[in-house]
Amino acid sequence: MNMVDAVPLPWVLAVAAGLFCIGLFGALSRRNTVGILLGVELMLNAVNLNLIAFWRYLEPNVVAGQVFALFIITVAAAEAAVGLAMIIAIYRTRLTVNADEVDSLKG
Amino acid sequence: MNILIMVIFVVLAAFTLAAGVMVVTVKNIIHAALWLIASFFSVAAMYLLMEAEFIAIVQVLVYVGAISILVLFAIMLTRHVTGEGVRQLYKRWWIALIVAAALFGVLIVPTVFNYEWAVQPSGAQISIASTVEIGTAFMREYLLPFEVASVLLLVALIGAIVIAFEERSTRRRVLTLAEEVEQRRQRNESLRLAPTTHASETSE
Amino acid sequence: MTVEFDRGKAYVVDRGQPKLRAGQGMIAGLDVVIRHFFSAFTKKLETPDETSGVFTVQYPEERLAMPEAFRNFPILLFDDTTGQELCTSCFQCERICPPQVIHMTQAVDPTTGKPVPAVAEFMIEYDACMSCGLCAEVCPFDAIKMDHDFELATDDRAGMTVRKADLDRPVSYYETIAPTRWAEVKDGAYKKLQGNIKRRSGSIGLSPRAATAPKKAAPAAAKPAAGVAKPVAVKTAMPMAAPGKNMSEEKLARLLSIRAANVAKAGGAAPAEAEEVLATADTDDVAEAPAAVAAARPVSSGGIPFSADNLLGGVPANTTMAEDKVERLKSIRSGNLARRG
Amino acid sequence: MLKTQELQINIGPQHPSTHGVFRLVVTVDGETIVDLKPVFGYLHRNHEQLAEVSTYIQMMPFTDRLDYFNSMANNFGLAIAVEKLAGIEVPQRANYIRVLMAELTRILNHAAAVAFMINDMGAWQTPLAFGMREREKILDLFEMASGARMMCNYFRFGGIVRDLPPDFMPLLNDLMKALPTFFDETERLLRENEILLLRSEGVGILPKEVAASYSVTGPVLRASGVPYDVRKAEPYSVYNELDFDVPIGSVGDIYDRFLVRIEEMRQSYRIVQQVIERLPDTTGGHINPAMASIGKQKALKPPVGDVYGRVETPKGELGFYIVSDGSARPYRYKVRAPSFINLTPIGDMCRGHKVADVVVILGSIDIVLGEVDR
Amino acid sequence: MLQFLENIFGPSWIVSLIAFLISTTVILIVTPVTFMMMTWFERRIVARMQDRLGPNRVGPAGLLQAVADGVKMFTKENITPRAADKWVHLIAPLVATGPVIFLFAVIPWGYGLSPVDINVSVLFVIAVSSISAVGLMMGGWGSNNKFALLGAMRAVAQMVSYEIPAVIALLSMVLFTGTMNLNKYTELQGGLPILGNTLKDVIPDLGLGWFVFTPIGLVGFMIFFICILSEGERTPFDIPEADSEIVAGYMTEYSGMKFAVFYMGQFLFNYALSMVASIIFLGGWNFPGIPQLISIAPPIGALASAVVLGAKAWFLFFVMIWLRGAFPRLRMDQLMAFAWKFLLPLALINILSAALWLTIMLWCTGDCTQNPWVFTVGGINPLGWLGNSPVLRQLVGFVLTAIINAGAFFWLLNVNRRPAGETPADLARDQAFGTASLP
Repeated sequence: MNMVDAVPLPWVLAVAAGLFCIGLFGALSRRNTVGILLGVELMLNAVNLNLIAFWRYLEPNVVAGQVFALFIITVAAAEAAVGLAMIIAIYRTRLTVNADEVDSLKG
Repeated sequence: MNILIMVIFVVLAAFTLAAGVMVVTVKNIIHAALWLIASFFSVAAMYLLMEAEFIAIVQVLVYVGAISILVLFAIMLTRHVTGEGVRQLYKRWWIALIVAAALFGVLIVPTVFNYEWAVQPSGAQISIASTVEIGTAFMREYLLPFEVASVLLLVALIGAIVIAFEERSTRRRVLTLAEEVEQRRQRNESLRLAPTTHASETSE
Repeated sequence: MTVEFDRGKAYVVDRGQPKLRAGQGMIAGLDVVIRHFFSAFTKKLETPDETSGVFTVQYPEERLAMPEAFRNFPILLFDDTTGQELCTSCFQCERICPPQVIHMTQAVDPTTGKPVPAVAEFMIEYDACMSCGLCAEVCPFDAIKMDHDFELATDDRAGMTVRKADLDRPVSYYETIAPTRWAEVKDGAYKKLQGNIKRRSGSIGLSPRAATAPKKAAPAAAKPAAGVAKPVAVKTAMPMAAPGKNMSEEKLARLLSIRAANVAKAGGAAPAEAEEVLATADTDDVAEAPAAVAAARPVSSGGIPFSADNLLGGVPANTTMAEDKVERLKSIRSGNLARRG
Repeated sequence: MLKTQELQINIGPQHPSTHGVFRLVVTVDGETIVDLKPVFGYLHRNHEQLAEVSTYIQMMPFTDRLDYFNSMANNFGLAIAVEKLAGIEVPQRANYIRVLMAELTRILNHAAAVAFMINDMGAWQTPLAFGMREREKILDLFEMASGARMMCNYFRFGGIVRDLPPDFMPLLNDLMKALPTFFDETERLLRENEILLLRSEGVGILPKEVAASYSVTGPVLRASGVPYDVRKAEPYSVYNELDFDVPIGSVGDIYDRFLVRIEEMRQSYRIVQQVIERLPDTTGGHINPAMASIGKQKALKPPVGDVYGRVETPKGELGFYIVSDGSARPYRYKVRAPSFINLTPIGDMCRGHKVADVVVILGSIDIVLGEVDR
Repeated sequence: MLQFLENIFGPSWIVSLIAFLISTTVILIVTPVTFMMMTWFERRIVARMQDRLGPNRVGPAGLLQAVADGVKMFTKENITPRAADKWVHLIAPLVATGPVIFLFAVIPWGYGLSPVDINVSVLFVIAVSSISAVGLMMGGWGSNNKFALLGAMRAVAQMVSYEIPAVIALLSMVLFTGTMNLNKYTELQGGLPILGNTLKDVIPDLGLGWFVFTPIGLVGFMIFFICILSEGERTPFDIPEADSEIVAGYMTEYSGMKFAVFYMGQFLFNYALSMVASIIFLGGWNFPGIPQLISIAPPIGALASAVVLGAKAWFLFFVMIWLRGAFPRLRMDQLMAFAWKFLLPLALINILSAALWLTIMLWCTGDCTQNPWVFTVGGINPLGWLGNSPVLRQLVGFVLTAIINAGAFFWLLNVNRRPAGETPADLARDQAFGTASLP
């Protein structure tokens, strides 16, 4: 009646991998830094999906999988906060948000 | 009953991937953010399907509740520069596409499907770790990572504020009438007290 | 520092000493509101010395009594018994009216051509009148008084220019709404009326309202008729009642001409009915009616020194007034002007 | 936080909280106001030009429309000015009734002004409902005496139109019983309210010198600490026979104006009490016999010359400057409208505050557009 | 609700499907009716507070007023601003109102009448209630109107900054009771005001052991109620659609049914959160007669408990209307300063006192070798004198936490107070800089 015998594990992992690759493509191809951040968020989500799938299919009684997923969520939140703060700081000085226009290191 | 769960899983998976593709390809950055929220939702639904109740709700709380609003705020504050006209993708975006597709098709899918996972036997009634165990695990085995995570959050909090915040002094503050009158009175007083020295008129 | 005046001083308002405010002020405010809440269920506020209880007056069902001094729009009075109007068209109210909304013409004895102390055509633009009551004060013959009826809503702008036919009210009606005021001026008014009736010949001073409303009719009958008459659709029908048998020939002609003028005026507002009504009266009669009235205009004492241009120019070009009303207004004013010469 | 460029907002003529048709062009940097320019004139009815083509008595009903909240006070102003010009004596009883009506108007206006200001702060019409309830009672008294609730046209040169109707005094005595509870209730509801203190202390401060230099008058000036009241500075009518105090503020912010208005209501209540005591044994009729009939009023031809009669209306000092050339129509007729002059410092007062404060500051000055645009 | 359906029909998954369908339709019928009743109730009650009658023309005592409003909303034209982002404009009300209806899935209506019984329902309420902020943002941005965007930014900033004290207040109660399941809260709040069920055998269960009588519960309830006011945009905090400044906040460009959906979302959000508040703080469906009635005749008891819980929620809504009738509105910066400088510290201290209460309750006296809740200072057990009678511990806990909470409350008031003797210029600077967070 539960998920384990309804859907085989590789399917879930495939979906997570798909999501990961879409996120990767997003992160690599977007010019807008916020777009890149969105891509990174997708990748982190895909990783979380993997973790929960492994926890649910392989050892549901051990709680490590869920705890680790929680840590990833906190890190993702912290990373999003700092990333966006940086984007706003860059925008305030350079008046642009496109990654390729802010690649010069000089003042 | 299994077919029902399979159907639900396929629907959710399709929706998540579709939302993901939309996030990456849609022109308007605001729409991209909204599609991202949609994908967060469907991922949370998948967690529920896998009976990871606590994680699903935390995912909704953290991602949909907080991060998406953060992203929307950031887009609002920086929006008027990134007009629609600006090209959204790099000129050589297809290279990234090939890399991602290759990573997915060649590398991950074969390994995932060929490796037979030690899936626990079906029908075995194994107790699933519920919220209480997560709580106690945080306090026992994972106490150190828990503290490190909280320190990390604190640092991120302060860092974000320091980076994004502009000092109050540089912000040109408009004086209210009462303050102006007060300043004028003080200046007159100082002029009266020290008429001999040449009081340079501070530019108002 | 408080400045001393004679019989009083200037004191500084105390702003309350800075104390730890933990919401006491807000709770006191809540207490006031909750008291009103409970009293609103039990009490209804009648006399002015209460400060709580529901004070809503549900308008159509419950009505507040109008104090006697209440003034809304001016009305003309006519004596119940003789049907004679008190107004002698002395132009006093037209002169004093601040927004200049009263227009009248003096009646002329058709046989001798001399002016008669009665009013031929009386018109008040209700939409511009600001009900200040100066006309009622200044009228030497107590012919114009302020009415209490305020339910005058109408959807037709032309309807707001009220003619004598709708302005007339029997004296008994005014007596019901303002007994003490009428009692003060009653005998003076009647004495002057008797004097004027003697100098009026034939049916000059008769109020159109008196002709249609039966003598004995209680004022209430007249008032709703006036109320009912207000909406335009019915208005054109009201004077259309078949002319009474015992009316003199000449009076019938005058009545017809006034009705035709009304119809022509109302022509703009209700073309449909007007068509079939006009069919009965011959059209040329209508055309020359205003001219007849204008020609019949007598010369009377000087009015406000209108300069020709501000007067003629005074009529707003883009007015929505019905077409003939504009000419009528111009003719009356040019008539006044001519008189003043 | 961010470098924001200045934004221009129109708190436009049809904005829900401007008291009548009036526009504020506000330049805003983020949430703080950099500059503010009032734009008015939408309600101009050339009141002064109208006077030059009307006789003096015809002007009386038009003064009702100046500050349509207190028509009796406007009538009082014109009456005082013309009586000073023509040298008309006013009998004692007429003067006492005039003061009674003026002070009732002050209570009515301040009850509404305070209520509208709190309403602008966001209190959902509850203080307004209580204020309007008392206002209705006073308006019923006016209707009984003069014939109309708001457009009273009750004053004549040399007295008033008619004496008080017999059932006026009992109702007035009932009202005098209700007013103290209304004052206490408003004070308990609002005076110590923390949110009101937060929104009004230190907002829209008009220092004493600036108020005097803008020649602001009325509660706004007294709230800034200047003890100037026409009833005390140049006592007209019988104000020199009545004792009352003049409340003044210390800081000059919105909270002071609110308190000054509440105190002024209490002082007016005191005056009305004294008038009620002295009314029965006043001498003289309701109007100077020489000017008793409307005919004489109509034919009034004041001597050549000019006069400046001023009256303390609830909004401030209402002045009538009339130049007469001996004919029945004034040659020049100028109205010093207090709302118009109290409105001019709003640009300075709002600078540096938030957009939400502009509306409350406007409410605290208590203007009526009829008087501003004339 | 599901059990008795189970044994009537055949295979289990059809039954659960039908059961869930029934409970969702019940919710989807009850919530809009509650919304209509709320609008009518609010207008009548505020009218009575202002000495007037309120709507009494449409239907008996104005009851059909809400229906009339509904019909008006249906017939009003649904305009979409031309240059606006059509899709975002359309979806915004759904995203703002959907989660609110979602909330009702978890909130029990009475004894046994809980649509879904998951054991993390408090967390679920918090998570879902934070989604509607996204809807507001979409609404503001979608209508392409300068004022709407300003209003949306303000609304979201306000909701986010008031969500944190709300979450922490609820957290202190979760810590206090140990469970996150809304259905369990009522059993824990039976018995006597402070002592709860400890004297169950001596005094019959009076059903008055509400958490609001304990100092932690009182402070928690105050903070949570203030946060309900600001999340539901009720009076002291209804900045986003403050009519006096920006016309109608993020709802400016909405008309017809879209506006009605936003409006319903706001009202139901108030009702749902006041239901949660009455369950957690005001003792759910506990009332002197109810526990006995439930034990005797469960169906009647369930009905009575639904009535009692509804009465408490409506009383909280009455208090919201009462506040709306009496208070002016806070300014945006004062509102934020109040949340961050007063509510948040108070909530944190409240968690501290909740933890203290727990240590006192669970402190081990006598021989407690492996019990974690003990440490000995220099060989002696500092709280040894507590003995093991729960009543003494509860009283000691009550006194200690009361001192801490009261002290924190007044200390915070003092810290935020404006310094005395300020000159006009300082007063003006406080207002301009927004440092005056309390008078």
